[in-house]
Amino acid sequence: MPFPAKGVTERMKVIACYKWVLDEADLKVDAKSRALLTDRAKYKISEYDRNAIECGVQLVEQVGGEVIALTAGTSNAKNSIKDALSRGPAQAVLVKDELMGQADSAVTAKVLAGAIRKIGAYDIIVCGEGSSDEYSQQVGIRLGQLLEIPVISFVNKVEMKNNVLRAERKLENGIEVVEVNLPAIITVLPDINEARIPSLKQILAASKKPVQELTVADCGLSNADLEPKVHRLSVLGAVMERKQVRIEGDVSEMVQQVANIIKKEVSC
Amino acid sequence: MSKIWVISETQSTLLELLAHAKGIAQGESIVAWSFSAEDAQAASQQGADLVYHFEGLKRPEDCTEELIKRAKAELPVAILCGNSKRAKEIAARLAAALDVGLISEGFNLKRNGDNFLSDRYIYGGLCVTTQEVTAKPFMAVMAAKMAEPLAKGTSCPVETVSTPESNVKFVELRPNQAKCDICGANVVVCVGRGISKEEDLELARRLAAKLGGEVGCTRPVAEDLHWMPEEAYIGISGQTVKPVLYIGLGVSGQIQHLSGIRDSKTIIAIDKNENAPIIESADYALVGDLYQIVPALLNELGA
Amino acid sequence: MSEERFDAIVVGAGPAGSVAAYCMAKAGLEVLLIERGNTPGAKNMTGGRLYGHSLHKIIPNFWEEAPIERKVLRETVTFMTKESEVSLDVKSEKWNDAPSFTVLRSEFDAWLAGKAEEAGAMVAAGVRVDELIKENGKVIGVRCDEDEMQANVVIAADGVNPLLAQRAGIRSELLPKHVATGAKEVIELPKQVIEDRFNLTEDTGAAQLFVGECTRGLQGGGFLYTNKNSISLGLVITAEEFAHSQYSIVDLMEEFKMHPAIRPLIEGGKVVEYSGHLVPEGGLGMMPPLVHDGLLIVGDAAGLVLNTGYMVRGMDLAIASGEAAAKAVIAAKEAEDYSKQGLSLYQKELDNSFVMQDLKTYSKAPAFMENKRIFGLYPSLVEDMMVNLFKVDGVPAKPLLKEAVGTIKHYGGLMQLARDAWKGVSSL
Amino acid sequence: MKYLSIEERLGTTKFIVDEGMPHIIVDKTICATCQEKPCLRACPAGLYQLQDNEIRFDYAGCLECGTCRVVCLKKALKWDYPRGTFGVEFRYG
Repeated sequence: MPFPAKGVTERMKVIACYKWVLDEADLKVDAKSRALLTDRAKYKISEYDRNAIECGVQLVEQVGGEVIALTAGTSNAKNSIKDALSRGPAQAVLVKDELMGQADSAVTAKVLAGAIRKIGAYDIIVCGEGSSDEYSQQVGIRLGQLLEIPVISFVNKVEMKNNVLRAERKLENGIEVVEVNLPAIITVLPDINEARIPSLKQILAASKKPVQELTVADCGLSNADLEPKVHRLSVLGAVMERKQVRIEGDVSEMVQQVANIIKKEVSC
Repeated sequence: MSKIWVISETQSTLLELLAHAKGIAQGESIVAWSFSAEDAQAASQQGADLVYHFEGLKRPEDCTEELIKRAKAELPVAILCGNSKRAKEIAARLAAALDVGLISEGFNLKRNGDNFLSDRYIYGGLCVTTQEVTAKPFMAVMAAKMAEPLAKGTSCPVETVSTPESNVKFVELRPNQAKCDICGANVVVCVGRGISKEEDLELARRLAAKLGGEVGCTRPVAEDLHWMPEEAYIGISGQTVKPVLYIGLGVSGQIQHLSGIRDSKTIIAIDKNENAPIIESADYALVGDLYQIVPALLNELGA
Repeated sequence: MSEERFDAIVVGAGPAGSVAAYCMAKAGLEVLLIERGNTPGAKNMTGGRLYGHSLHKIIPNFWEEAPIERKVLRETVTFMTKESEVSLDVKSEKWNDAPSFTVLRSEFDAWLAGKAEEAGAMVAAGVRVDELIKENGKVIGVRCDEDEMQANVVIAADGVNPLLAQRAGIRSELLPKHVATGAKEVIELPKQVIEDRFNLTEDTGAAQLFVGECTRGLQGGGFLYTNKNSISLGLVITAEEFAHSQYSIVDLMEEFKMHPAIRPLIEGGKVVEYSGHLVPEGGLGMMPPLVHDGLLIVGDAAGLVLNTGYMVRGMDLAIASGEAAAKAVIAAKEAEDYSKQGLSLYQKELDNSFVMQDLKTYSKAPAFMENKRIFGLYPSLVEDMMVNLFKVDGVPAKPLLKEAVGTIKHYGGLMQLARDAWKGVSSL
Repeated sequence: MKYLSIEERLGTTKFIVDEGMPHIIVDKTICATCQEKPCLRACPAGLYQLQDNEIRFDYAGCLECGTCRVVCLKKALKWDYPRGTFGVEFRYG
């Protein structure tokens, strides 16, 4: 994959948003208290956001330009920069504020919108359709509304055709094909691409790329704006109340009992 | 007279939303926004006090700016949306414009006074969180199949609304071929790694056919072994099913799979490993060799 | 395309690799440390004990900042039979001046690699090194997928599976008798319960090795190390044994947990991780040439592990080898000679240090370990002698010596025991 | 302390499976010539199993220890570490 394609006249500017999340594979739940245990849990770039970064990088590889990786989080999000930059973006912008720790989707979208206004001109914004921790499936869409640009959500194929962005959306009843003029925002599904694994050279190059840190104030927001609209009262391990009946006996006895249960549930 | 809105472009969820709205209404009138004449008709008889029907829209999402305008004017108490991708986009744009929270895939909706409470799953189904919203309007995308449509009554007025095209140009819609038949299935027979050869899927097919159900599978069976299509695998990144009866054949029951069958009414698990996680998550568990149990079960059921 | 050229590329961010990178970076060299795990430590597992002396030399009092678990002040060696355990159990404060610590590698290795990064080394994680690049016999760099990166010297710290050396034709495949397969469980238990059950004062730890029934007489042993709020418990079995035994390590591991000697110690615990690893055991017999043109081999990749039966040491040797390799590279840079000759300081440093001297001292241990009686017969002999020693059943007692000789006859006789004992004493 | 099946034990460990890219491949024909099959007993993850007298191997739960490569009498394995970022990830170690 040549990287990035040179020689295209106008340089497209793509902003790829990502979130630094707790790796859900590291999370455990205490069986008795159902409390969420996060010790030893590591952070990672949210899965679908890797597809968003990859999508931005592939777009600029086709038509020339550069990708800016953008994230908002607590100081912990600083650890995400090297990984994000090793996936192809030319620079990174981090909005850092401890209050982002309990931000909800409404706050995150406002902060990102503020950061993008500060970044200035752009052509395309790419977001994941949902984060792997909350999966509230709305930050990218909210962002487009706040920036008053066209929104194309749940995209699994995108291409630039003489200055018009053409996208395919994978919906429940089929594939909807749409076109928009730029600037525009898309939220992408995980099957839009396979995020390439950062190579050694990309990892080494990442540490040399520019990183800009913004405060919430730089984004034109006050601490009051960071007050979440949705208040989280509790987080507990999800438990399935099931009968947990163990069918005993030899094969024919077990089959006898389970056949009756099935017949009770389903007429067959 | 304050209102509760419901919005969905699929009739089944629209009717469920009306039931949810009825559940939390305290004197508010219920307004339904629909996108086809049939949906408008159904909604008008099953819980709505007033139905708007968008006309001539190429894409349901094109209604959003109109909805924003009206919502800012009327400031409904609550806005409940369906959980299709189109409805999720409308809901998120509306919430952003009104600068309010939006609970996604919510269930166990409760109201006390003007505060609303709802549960939802996070961390890929590992946890459930209870969230509260105090600002108005309360907005939520409701999880599907969590309420029964209300009984038919006298129909209420239906008004048509037209709205200009949006800045997103519709090109075409290609209806999809691989329909997700296990999503709506009443009975799901699911195969896991406990099945050793591809031909043994026949056992699951015969059982499913006998019970009028469909055959699903776990991620490895579709992604690694490729014995079944991608649309057939059940789990967080696959399909979610809500059958009356789920029967797991050789399914160990990893958390990612369990979160896709969580809402099944009855779960039966047949697995040789008594320590498999699914055994604890099943209503009825048979520990043994499925290659003996299933054939015996088939002829017990006369299949 | 190699616009960048490093003084040294270190492959593998385990103790050996990270220490080599740390020492070279501290001396101002341009160092690249490549780790295939997503973070240093993510791919590393160990029984669980680090003898601190060699790291103390490099980072004085490292235990004050490093994420160690407990300082070991209780050593136990236990002979296990089906129904008994006979232990040599030593508790002492005297080990304070030569401390050893239980560690969990995921955190510890991340800290150690972090020190290398702090000192100026570039760390690239999540990258698998596929092969060494050679140019007329000299190693000039490494290839990772499509990327080639050059350096004056490559330090192979890629662990017990020496794929880089094998692919470069430097060494052949490991022999089953030279390595042992380990299985391990980390079992979570409250801090207080651990300190109560092992009779430990705050933050001190216990280390216990088991011989006999735990491996059903196969060559190998069990280990138990106490961490802050978990227990590292596992088995190590020489790989060769699996060719003709009917036991599997998967079953032996759980049966070991069910043995009366173990079960009460871990009762109520929760298994939070299961891991497996290969441990070099061949000593000098398995070591490849460690110095080549443009290449040094350190740590497990060099087979630098010492197993004397009552003690297993890997990390302290690995750390010392990392330091020695760094010194050699620094010297080579000064002399601008990265040939085998230019890097020869590495072997000299090892020879003059405890690393090679200990390996030579215990060089006969691997052979001694192949004596099956150690794992099958003698645990039962010790059991019989000890049980009889403390048994009172009204039968007129025989004098101790007569009693002991009688028992020994039953277990192959005095001559065989004396020969085995002499071989053991002389090889340890 | 309950006797844990190997599936349960591996269930406590974190694996990032490289879909469709096995890092260990068994050459079935060479493998068939081996009687002892030490891999069945040596692999700490129990990934080598006998199914109608043929080895069935699944790389998804591999602990990457290397034992199989060493003990395989017929050298029937193509063995490598998984690609970067994939495979087992120890949280304790």
